[in-house]
Amino acid sequence: MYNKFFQTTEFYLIVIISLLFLTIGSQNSAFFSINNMFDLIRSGIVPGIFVVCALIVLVSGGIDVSFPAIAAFSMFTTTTILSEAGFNGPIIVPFLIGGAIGFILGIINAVFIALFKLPTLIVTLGTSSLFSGFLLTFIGSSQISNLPTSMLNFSKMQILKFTDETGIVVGLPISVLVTAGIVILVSLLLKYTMIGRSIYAFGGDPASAERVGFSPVFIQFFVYSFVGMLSGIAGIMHTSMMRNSNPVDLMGSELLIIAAVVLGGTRISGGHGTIKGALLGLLLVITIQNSLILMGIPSYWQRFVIGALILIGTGLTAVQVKKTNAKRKSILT
Amino acid sequence: MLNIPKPNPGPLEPGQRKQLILPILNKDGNLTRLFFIMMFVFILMGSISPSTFLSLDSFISMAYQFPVFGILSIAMMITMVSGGIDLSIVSIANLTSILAAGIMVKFLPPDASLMTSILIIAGAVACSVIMGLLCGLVNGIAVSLIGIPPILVTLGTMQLFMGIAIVITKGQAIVGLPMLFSDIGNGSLGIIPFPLIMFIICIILAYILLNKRAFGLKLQLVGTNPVASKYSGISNSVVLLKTYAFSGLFASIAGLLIIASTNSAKADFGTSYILQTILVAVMGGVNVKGGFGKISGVVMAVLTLQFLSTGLNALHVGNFFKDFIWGIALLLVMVINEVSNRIKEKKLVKQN
Amino acid sequence: GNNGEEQVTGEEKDGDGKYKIATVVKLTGVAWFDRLEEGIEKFGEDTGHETFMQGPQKADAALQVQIIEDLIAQKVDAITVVPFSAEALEPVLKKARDKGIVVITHEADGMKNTDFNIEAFDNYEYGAFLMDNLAEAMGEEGEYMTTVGSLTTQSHIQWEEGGYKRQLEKYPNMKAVARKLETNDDLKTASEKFRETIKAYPNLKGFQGSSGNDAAGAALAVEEMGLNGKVSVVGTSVPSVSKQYLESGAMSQIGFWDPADAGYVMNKLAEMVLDGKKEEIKEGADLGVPGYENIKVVDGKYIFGSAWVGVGKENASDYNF
Amino acid sequence: MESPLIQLENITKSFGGVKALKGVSLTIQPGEIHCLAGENGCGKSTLIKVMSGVHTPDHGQIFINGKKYKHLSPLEAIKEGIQVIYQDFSIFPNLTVAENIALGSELSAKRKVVSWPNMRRIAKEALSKINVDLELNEKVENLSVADKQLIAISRALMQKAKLIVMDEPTTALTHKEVDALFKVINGLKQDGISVLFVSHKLEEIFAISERITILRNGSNVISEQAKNMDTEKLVYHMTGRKLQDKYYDVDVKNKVPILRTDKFGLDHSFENVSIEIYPGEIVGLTGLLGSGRTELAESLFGLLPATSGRVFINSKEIKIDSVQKAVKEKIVYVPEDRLTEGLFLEQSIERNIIASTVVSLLTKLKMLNQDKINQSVENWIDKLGVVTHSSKLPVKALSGGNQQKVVLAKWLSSNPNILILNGPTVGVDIGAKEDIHNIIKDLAKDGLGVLLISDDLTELRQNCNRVLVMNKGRISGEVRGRDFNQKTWSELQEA
Ligand SMILES: Nc1ncnc2c1ncn2[C@@H]1O[C@H](COP(=O)(O)OP(=O)(O)OP(=O)(O)O)[C@@H](O)[C@H]1O
Ligand SMILES: Nc1ncnc2c1ncn2[C@@H]1O[C@H](COP(=O)(O)OP(=O)(O)OP(=O)(O)O)[C@@H](O)[C@H]1O
Ligand SMILES: [Mg+2]
Ligand SMILES: [Mg+2]
Repeated sequence: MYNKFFQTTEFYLIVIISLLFLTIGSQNSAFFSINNMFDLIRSGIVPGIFVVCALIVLVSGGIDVSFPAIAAFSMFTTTTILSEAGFNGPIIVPFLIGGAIGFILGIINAVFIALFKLPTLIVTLGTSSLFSGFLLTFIGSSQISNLPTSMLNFSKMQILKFTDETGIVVGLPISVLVTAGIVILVSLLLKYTMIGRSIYAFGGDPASAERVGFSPVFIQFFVYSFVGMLSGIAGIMHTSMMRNSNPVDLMGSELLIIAAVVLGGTRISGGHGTIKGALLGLLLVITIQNSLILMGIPSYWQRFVIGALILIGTGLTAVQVKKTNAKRKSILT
Repeated sequence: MLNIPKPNPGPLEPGQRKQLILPILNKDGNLTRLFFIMMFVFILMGSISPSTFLSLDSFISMAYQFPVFGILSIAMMITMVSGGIDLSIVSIANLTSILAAGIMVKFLPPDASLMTSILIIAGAVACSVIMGLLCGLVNGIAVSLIGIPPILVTLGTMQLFMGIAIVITKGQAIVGLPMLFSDIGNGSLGIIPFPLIMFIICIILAYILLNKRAFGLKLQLVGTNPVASKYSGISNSVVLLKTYAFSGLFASIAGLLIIASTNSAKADFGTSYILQTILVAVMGGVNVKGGFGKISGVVMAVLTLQFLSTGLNALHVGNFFKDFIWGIALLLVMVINEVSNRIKEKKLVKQN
Repeated sequence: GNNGEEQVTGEEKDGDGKYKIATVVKLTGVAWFDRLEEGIEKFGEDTGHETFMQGPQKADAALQVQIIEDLIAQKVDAITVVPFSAEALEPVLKKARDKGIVVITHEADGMKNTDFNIEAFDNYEYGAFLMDNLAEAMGEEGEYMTTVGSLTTQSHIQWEEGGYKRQLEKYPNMKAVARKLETNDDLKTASEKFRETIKAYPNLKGFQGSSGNDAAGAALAVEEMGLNGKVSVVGTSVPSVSKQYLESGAMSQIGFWDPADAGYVMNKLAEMVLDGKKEEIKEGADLGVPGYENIKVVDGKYIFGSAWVGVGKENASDYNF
Repeated sequence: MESPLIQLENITKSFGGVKALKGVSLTIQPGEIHCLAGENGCGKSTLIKVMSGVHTPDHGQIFINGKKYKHLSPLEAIKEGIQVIYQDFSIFPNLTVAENIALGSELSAKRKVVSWPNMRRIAKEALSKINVDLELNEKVENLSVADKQLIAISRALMQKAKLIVMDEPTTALTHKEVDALFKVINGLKQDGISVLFVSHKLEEIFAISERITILRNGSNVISEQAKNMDTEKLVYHMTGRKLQDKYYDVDVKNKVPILRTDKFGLDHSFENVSIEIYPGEIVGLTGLLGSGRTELAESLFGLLPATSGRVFINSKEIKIDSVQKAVKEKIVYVPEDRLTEGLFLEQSIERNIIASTVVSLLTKLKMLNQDKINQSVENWIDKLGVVTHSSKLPVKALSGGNQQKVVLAKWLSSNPNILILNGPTVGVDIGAKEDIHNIIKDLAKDGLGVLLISDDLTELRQNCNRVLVMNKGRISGEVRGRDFNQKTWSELQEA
């Protein structure tokens, strides 16, 4: 058990991340300030949920690029409805509506994937184009800034709040608890429930899963609707954190999120992947993105550096995975 | 060397005969369907706004539009046939176009004679094409030798190449290219615009590459079943290296068209093409799992999207509506193919 | 080429003397250009011409080229454009003018293939104007940062450089610690860039943003970090987005020009050219729209208004967009 | 007598062009140990997959406990108490041993949450039934083939079943393990549970079964009480021929070995393998699943470059570090798993045949030379007697035997010197099997060296002049082909 850990992708990621932390920290001590750590977490709140979504789908043997579209659709539609209705009820309502919308859009994905047995990548490519097209054509295209008060208050609530020596108020937005909740919930779901295990089984070997008595259709419907719901919730959190609902937000973040998850040791072939790893992968990506100024990298070079670091990160893990796959218990005795 | 008594095939029942030919029918069936969809879109758009859509001008205008993403789609297609994907094509196109434009602007004196300018332009073109190959090789190495999933590799290089382009240009466009070059780019043979000619050339190239060369065969075999290809003595890594190199090459050709048509080169031109090309390839019947893809299908898909886009522009509908329609079109094509194949197989079992 | 207008002048494409004027913008679905569309529609109503707006769903020059190609094919009488990347449009606009279509551009100073380019103002001067506001808010001293939507957006770069130049000339006690950070016109990114910069430079006192979401993003961070009054934020934005921050004091000034007016003026110019009133467009002319009553004309075709608006706490609620 | 537990009535099932079942019927009584026998590829596994709901038959009827099923689903089959140990194990490589064993029963127990301690308990109990002991938290992908098979067995035994189907459950097991399994089976009988047992090993069949049903070529041949059967009858019904032994002998005196290995080894897989193959020889190689035969073959073919020892080809030392190198030395390999390793199923017969020789079929302009291609393809389709209408058809439309001939054609067209065949006649009908054996012999007569890996006793005895037995990665014995039989095999195995 103990020495096994040293062969996991998680371990290699932790090594890579610590190295990165040390390099940045040595460049700029501010990096290790609580303030900065909190900011890293803050930037991870919404992506954190997306990472969970991408992980679930990848483990089930699929690949989903539609979650940002679903999130944008849910958040903007919800805020439109609510501001039309002059809503000023409790925060739970937008979350429920957003989640519900996401759930329905997820079902649409599931229909094409589970019933028509179409390749997941194509389906989600199609639906994300469809969803965002519909959103911006028929629902609305200009930002909404006068959010319901409950959402504004939600965005203003902070935990672990304190003022540091430079007079900056440091704190974590309350929404971090939602993400944390979802992460814990999904971890438990994946490890301790039958549906969770069946997702792994199905991802590992769909044919065998069916032979053992799992229902592929049910599993896929669950996966895509559940992921849709999570995306919807993520969308609502994004809007309220930004105090403004912009229908073109979030789009285009899908590939980087998937990259982060795969970085975290999740195999595109399905069946393998842990939340722990996925979050580490995300941490790596976010750290890279949010430390370029601290490292004093001029703005013109930043995109280049991001690209290079992604390649290095994925390269290192790929090589490591190759190694572990190569080693196998000996036939010789 | 062998002389074995050849067992006689024995009579086959008609049912079985059909069954044996079925797969072919299917493949073509999908293409035929795509053809009808293309025609449908064309006629639909034509009948909605005949005056604007069905005019020579609008055809010429289309002929200036689709070559660039058409060529990029070919680049995307061949990587998908190999079972991978290339998200970096647009970045490559821009990086190479910046290189070419840079060379022309730097080394071409305004008062240069026709001869010298042609030479320098040729040189610039050569450089950018070589650059395209190199960028592709970078992808190929990362995919085949290091073993990083293509989607991650090309996601990284997409950033990397664009990053380089930004560093070189400080983000600004390179302008002031020799008139000669953009004249070619916007010129036409008779009424056939130059970009369209380039597109046709690329189609022919790609067709030869895919269907007439040993490489093309190997590429499709590797895409179909990399294990079997390994057991057949095909060197998968060499094939993949070439595949991504060619993808880079086509991307750089698209890059040159971009310079010609915009008379400038910029780090972020055409970023919206990436998803479009995947859409085109998939719609054109390229198998995402790899192994299969017909140039004719891709061409039809390119035209279909162009008809849609131009037709919808003529209606002054918002561009978001296009995304919406494209999404629907894509899913529709897939569902129709799937369903009709299922029906065929059902029929078959009954016949037995 | 001038051969263009000769044919066009006075020519009426459709019998009733009404023109078909298309306006192409950088991007649809953002508050800014939605507002611009209002101006275009108003012009349509005032004059009865067929005016409409088109624009890509993603900020990408390639898509703009395609749209204009199609407009040429549709034989519109005039195209007014807000280019995403001016250079990229030169050839296609040349083609339009060769076909006798009138071309008016906006935010494309120095554009070659255009009948007139109209700027609400000189980009460098506008950047300087923002800097003056920032300096005032900062008490003319301290460290500040600047952002641009994307390093490839020329006008943002010009605003930033105009502001930077003004600071060097007039405000020696101010210092730019981080310049031209890319925000991709994204609120979250803008706010994260600000948070990171203030960690790298703890005595940061000012922020000058370019794209519509930069200032709002910074202000959001300022408010969350309880830095109201300690850090001053200025930038281009629309009141509807920035109101809450101007009122809370997280943002001290936003500058902008009313895109509706710009849209109206573009179409107006197109109409004048089509009516053959080209020569009336000269230094000091009045285009009958606030901010453009007394235009400056350079080299005969580059028009500048003085149409920027500064909005602060007090007058934030005067605007409904 | 009491009503049958399960009843299949003239089931037909075809895959593409392969008619796997042509109207097969099978009846199993409660508490009976029923044995299903037949040559490779006669349709046993397919029949099993039909009764477990994996395949829907094209025609025919399924009755379970008197209930008629039109579209039997795996879930329904399980609910009806049918448990299957699939030939391919059908286990989850990405899950732990405990989960693989317990998940199924937890599922049918309608558990919503899974308790890991509970699963480990179940798994431990299941494994102890066949007294084996495995690390329960190990991921199955890291286990040996034998262990994988044991897991598949204990998983099935875990469930409350009325019928347990065992599709070749002993291919990777040692005698000890097999005996343990038989004890369990007899125990099941006592509890009135039926067992359908599939095996190629005749003595196993006679040791355990009460009733024997024999398939040949996808059709019933006979269903008979075991006591009225003997080896001769059995073999006759399976093959359709009297067991008249014809052998293959060659004289290798004063010849140089065409291939010789010296202390050949590959980490974790095999070691110290020193063999030689003379021109004209057909050397058999057998052993349990997971004994390292395939690794040895794949090392000789450059797929898994050896980590120790040396290889001589015509007494010249060669370093085989890549497939390309092996092909250059005219060593070719027909892999074990036709469907995944041998063929490009969706691609045309033509493309499959020219896959490895395409470079020799080009025009001066380096374009594909369609004439040459057609010529070569037709030539080989002819020589090997591939039954097809057109070489443009996807190879998946062919029958198993013809598919195998295509794989052979792919390599023979590169006219090799050393031919390594891994289970060349698995899933091949008798006619085709005969053809393939003849082809191999003719090749050998032309001076090729052949290494023939197989589980098929008769195949080895009748076509090899020598047979090597491999065990746990070492050559554990050698015997003349004509002397190779069940007895010598197990002796050499344990040796
Ligand atoms: N999924 C499939 N696709 C195509 N052909 C198949 C498939 N499954 C089985 N076949 C073919 O059907 C025939 C019967 O196969 P099956 O596995 O039932 O034989 P078997 O009796 O189990 O052989 P063995 O003793 O080797 O297990 C073979 O020719 C095989 O190639
Ligand atoms: N110790 C092991 N751990 C994991 N996988 C193994 C192990 N041994 C064998 N395998 C896998 O199972 C397959 C069968 O094993 P191997 O090839 O050694 O058996 P074999 O002796 O060739 O018998 P057969 O040819 O019937 O499979 C191998 O191809 C290998 O992939
Ligand atoms: Mg079988
Ligand atoms: Mg094997």
